[in-house]
Amino acid sequence: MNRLRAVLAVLAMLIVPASAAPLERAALAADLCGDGAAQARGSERVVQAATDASTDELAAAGRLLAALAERRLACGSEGALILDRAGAAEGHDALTGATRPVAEARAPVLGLRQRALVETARAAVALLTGESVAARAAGLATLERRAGAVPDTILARAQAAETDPGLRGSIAGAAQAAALSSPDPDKRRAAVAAVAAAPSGAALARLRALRSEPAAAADLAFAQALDVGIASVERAVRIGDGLAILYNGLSFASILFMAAAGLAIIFGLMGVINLAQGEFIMLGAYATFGVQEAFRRLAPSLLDLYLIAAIPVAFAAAALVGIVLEALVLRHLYRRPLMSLLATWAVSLFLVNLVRVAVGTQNLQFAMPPYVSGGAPLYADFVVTWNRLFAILFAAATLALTLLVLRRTPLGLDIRAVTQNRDMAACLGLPTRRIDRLAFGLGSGLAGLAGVALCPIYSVNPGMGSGFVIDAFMVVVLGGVGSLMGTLVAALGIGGANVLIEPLSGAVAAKVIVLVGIILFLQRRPEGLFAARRRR
Amino acid sequence: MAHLTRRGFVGSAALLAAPAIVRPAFAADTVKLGCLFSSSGTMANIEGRLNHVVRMAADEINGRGGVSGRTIEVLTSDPASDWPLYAQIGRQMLQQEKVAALFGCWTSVSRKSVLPVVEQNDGLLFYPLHFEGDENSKNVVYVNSPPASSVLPAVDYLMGPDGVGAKRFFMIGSDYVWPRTINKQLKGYWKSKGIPESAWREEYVPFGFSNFQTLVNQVRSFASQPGGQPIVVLTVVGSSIPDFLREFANQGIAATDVPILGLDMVEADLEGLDTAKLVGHLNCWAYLQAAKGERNQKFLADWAAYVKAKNVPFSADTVIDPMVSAYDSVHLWALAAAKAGSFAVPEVRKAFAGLSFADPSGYTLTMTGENNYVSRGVFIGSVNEKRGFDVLWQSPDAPKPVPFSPYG
Amino acid sequence: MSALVIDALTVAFGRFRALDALSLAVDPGEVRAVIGPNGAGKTTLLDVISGITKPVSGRVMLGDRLDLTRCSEAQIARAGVRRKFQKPSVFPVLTVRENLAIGCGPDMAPGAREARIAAVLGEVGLAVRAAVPAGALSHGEKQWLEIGMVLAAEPGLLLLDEPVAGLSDAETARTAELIGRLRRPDRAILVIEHDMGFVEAVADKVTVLHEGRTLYEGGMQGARRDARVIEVFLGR
Amino acid sequence: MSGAVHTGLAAPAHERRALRDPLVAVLVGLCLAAALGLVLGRPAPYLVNAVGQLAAFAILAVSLDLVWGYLGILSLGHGLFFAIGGYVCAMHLLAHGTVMTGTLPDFVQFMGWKGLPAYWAGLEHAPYALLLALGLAGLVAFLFGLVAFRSRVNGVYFSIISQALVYVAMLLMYRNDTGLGGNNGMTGFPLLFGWPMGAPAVVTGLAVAALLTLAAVLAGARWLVGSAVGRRMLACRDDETRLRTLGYSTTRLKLRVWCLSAMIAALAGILYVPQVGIINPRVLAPDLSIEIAVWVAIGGLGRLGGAVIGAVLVNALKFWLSAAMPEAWPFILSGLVLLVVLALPNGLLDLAGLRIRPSWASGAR
Repeated sequence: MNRLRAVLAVLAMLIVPASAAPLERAALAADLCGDGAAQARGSERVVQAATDASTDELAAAGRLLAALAERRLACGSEGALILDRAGAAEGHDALTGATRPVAEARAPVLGLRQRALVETARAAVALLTGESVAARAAGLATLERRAGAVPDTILARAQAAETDPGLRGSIAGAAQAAALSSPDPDKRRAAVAAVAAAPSGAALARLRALRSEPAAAADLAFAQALDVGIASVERAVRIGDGLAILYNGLSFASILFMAAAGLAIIFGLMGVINLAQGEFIMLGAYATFGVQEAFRRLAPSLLDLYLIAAIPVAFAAAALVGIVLEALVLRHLYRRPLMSLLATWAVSLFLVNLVRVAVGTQNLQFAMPPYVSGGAPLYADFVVTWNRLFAILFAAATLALTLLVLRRTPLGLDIRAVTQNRDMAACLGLPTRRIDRLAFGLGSGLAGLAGVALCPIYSVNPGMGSGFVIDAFMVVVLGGVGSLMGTLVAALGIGGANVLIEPLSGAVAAKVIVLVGIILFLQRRPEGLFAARRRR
Repeated sequence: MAHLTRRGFVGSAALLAAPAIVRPAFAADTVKLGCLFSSSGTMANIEGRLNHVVRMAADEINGRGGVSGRTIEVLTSDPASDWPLYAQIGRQMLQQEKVAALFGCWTSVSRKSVLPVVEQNDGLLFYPLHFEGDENSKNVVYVNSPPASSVLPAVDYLMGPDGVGAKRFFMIGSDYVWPRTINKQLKGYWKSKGIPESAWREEYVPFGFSNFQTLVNQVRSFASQPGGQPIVVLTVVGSSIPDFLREFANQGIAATDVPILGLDMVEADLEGLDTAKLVGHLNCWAYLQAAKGERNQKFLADWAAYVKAKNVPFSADTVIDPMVSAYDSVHLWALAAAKAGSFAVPEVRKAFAGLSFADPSGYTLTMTGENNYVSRGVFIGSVNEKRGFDVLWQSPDAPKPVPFSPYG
Repeated sequence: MSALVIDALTVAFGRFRALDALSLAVDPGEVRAVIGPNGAGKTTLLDVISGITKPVSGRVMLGDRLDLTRCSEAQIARAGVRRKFQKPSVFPVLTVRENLAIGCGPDMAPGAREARIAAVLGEVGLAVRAAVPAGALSHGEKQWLEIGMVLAAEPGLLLLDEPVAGLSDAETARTAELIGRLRRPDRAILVIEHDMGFVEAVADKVTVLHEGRTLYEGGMQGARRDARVIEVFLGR
Repeated sequence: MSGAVHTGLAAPAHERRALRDPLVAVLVGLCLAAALGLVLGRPAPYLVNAVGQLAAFAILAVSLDLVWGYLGILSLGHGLFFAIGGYVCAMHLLAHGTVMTGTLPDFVQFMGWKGLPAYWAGLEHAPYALLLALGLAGLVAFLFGLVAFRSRVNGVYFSIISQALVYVAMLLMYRNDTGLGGNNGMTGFPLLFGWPMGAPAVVTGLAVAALLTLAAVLAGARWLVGSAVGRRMLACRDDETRLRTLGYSTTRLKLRVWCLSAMIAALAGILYVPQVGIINPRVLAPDLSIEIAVWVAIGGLGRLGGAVIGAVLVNALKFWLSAAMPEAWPFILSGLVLLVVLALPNGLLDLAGLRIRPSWASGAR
């Protein structure tokens, strides 16, 4: 039954000459309010009409489509209503624009197939009527993904109307690429070059499919062009995949590094295994959430900046808790490292449950600013995701600042002196107890910073820290105690190894292989990569 | 040895002051129900809510005069996501507190842990989660659907012309029995439809896995290969769900390119996410918050009021399937006990045959005497901008449950 | 035949060379003192002989057959080498007697052991303290107990690392006398010490180490007159 | 020195130790009395089961105390050996059940296997299963210990690496393809020596077996630490280099005690699994292994009786409070740990005025 209806819809579209289809608003609204087939028919019709319809008509159709996609279209017996927001009590009539209340209306839910068609139609409308260059470019990007779904006359019209030279060039490229199956051999060859100029896995699949078609066999020059195009896209896709691996490794390594950096300082200085380090990360994330809420209340217009503003707050909050922990608990345990291990475990249990009781177990809701959400395709299939880039840059900045503190400030000098030889430093009159406390604060604060950087990447809940401790310790131990550079190298190594092994043998095996590798390495070289040998 | 938390929090001072008067009177006309849901550990966020739902349902029944003249008393506990502790506390509740029925467990492993306990003590466990099926204990009431009666209809829909005409499938699951069983049954199903093996891929990740970059890259390259519309069948659980969705959206893959069918995805998983880029992804349950009908409206209002009144530490405006299933469980038990006129497990079990309950989903739940499964409706939800799910499709009626799948 | 021959021994910690192609021979029955300023490599030398530190190159021959650089600490000890550490290293929770019993080594027959413990208790003058946990001893008592522990197995080569550090003059004199009594024709003794008077009292020959190399070897009198030695000890 | 000979001068030392540790004798007596009480008194099966589980945990704690308290090696991976015992025991129960009832375990059916895999052959015989469990635990401990002790990995490094080891094992066992039930592990044991699993006699029998084993392990461990080997263990704990330079191969000493400890932990796992009715990779979670150390520390490190008291106290509290005061339990546990670590360096035994070893004895740890 459904299939029959779909066939009929396609037939109807074939019968109605595309150029003659006026964008009848009432009919469109009725279609979009109809069943799945009608919705599909409606959005196809917008695409078909886009070549000739006036921009006003298109813009009106665009508003209807947007309302449908966002569930702001209320359908009732009196005709469709466009609401300002989903579930509003009143809206504007789709035909007259008059405001009237929503009565016994239903808001249709788009099926996935229909959603794709609506998206295409909206993209066509955006390309032709978009106010800003960005809106039009976004439309073009969507149309490029749906190669073959739009008549090339739309691209021709857009190219003619486009005022921005850059975008006009892109449109021309897209139009060229769309001509892959054109009967004109020159156009076809140009299309191959155009497709190859924007390499991706999808482009590769299209070219390969074309290569096995009879058209390619018949036209030798076209086949050659295809072979050249396929080769270049293949190379580009490989490079893109390589870049993606590099990027994934780097981003994982930066997370590992941030989780481990504070630990490296604490462990190197005091020999304390801080099992609560993961919870300091969690505290940093919760502090970030607090800053966000404060911004929401006090300065909603600056909300996007909360992540930046959270940096000092998260550092201070975690450092403060760390200093309190040091003063109340760890101070008494420096000669008993294994007991301090248990004590920090108890503290971690305490912190997790405190947050659980005080705030709840649910994931916190973050409003992600644009600079940490989404991503941009950089090359072939390699997409730079902003949240990971944020973490990488954040880790780099953390590394630079920590090195600066350790190498250039009196505190850093003291920390390094005590790390290398506690007794000697004490003899020289350094207040080792105070240095311990400040260093512990620094280490905890670094974990708090990691919490900020992780907010855009992971879900924030009371248990989020528990996953980091073992990985972080492996990084510290592998890198060599007390060596921040060692920690960095170990983080890069572990991150890279994980990402490289994962596609070959799966995520579990990758983790297992890397951990076993570390254990074996440490058996051979217990002092890690970068620690100087010490005498008994 | 054990004094479990009492419903309605009676101050211990009051208990101490007048134990002789309060307790016997209290005990004589009450019947105890036990909860095994973790409020700490890895399952706390989603499982913890169910304790409160059971209490709410019990309050509701008590408000109408209880069951056979007895007031329901709900005992809660915290097995702390520690599987042997579920068995331990379950044993304690059955043997020590003599509860009439247990309501509990989320993960398969916790159910498997309690299973021998209820079987040895001939207790009753109401299990509110959808699961891998292939199990039929007379001591467990499977309130939610086995895969053959929920997942297959949903996948069928996606493969059909009303869905996306899906031809190729990328299965990503957490590495344990539920995802693997689902995927095994799906593969059997596709084979029976003549779909070649090259049309699917299967990947498993450890629990709590969060670094999905590589896998999303793999999905992208899988999707760009020829052969028809790809979809992702997502059976990862817990914190892996939001982490996967986030990476998927950030890499710019839209539902209109590659839709995700998240089989364990609930509203709570969207809590921390920007769903504008996730609109259109799907899930599949026996209840969705957006279900139409007055019964659902009333349930949502009741829950919101309950959260407010009892200061429950969970969202007042999020209701997920297992909550409704837990609510249904209490009602099903109460109906059966009332019908049997007894709280003894064999009597209650006999009363299951022919039981029906009109639940918030809008469907009428029914049980037959054949097994302890419950007929439920099937909903397919579509992620919307407001961190919720719209009802995209729902089954015309509640299909008969199929405990043992014909496909592997 | 020498009791101990050290041949071109080099030990490095990172870029720092603690011992630099050091060679040294000790005869049986000889008491040899090794002196030198801090950081000269004295303790490192003992570490290598007792197997705690492995050299980069060179050999340490015990007798003429056994290269100690290829042995574990336990093997070295069983070959008859015993070392007294600079910081008195006794087992605090065990009694004096139990410490000595462990000092007898794993190979001694139980009957012989009891006799040996009794003998050593007398030798180091701790017989009345035999049942006291070692942790409760005074510093001097701990030093003697440790000497007793290393003596218990009747070692052929005895390594003493600053045996009188932190002791009173009277205790130092007693220790010197004790070492005098330890001297035997089949036993070589290597002493590291800062106390020149003590060294002069006990040693047959001294070796002066400086920056990992031998600066002087010979009698103590000669060392006192040697210009380089004077410069190293006094010149800074 | 051979441990059996305590003639002449060595005797007083031996006596002193025996007199100073009456706690172990008391606990052994309590175990025997409790076993008798369970048989004669017939308390509620739930209680019997709880006592049996506590005994298994106590055995586990003693095994850790042997290496941590007496050898100074804090293993954060003892859950691995416990799990080895537990898994082999579960395999035995399932194999036994398969032989007796003819139905395959559900995870085997799930994996699509036609029968039990070849390496399960013979596991239905209890003595072989026991040998396999102990042998496997010993072998794994031997291999890990060999590389770790030979390369002189000790102190916190050893702790971290052993934790990583148990973590790796957990990841592996969670994998479904590893073939031992994955996340769901193994459960649904039908029979024990042909008896139905839930029968009161079986429950009591298991609890009594656990109590008797605990008594035996305690007595054996007490004998060990009182012997010459025990003194070498203490010597090794306090100054390993010193002991080595006296001619003792500490690697061999540590390896022996380490393997023994692993086998005792496996024994605890063997006794634990039939009582709870499930084994899954959860017991390999690093948290559980830390908790074992917590029991020992709370009871009193380096005192066999302390380990038992700690394990029993913490787990009894956990059983009770996670049902009675679910919100408060984590706070109570963390508070207890901090109290012990800060104020009672020798654990709760300090409170009882039973502190034997002077405080400097524990100072190095």
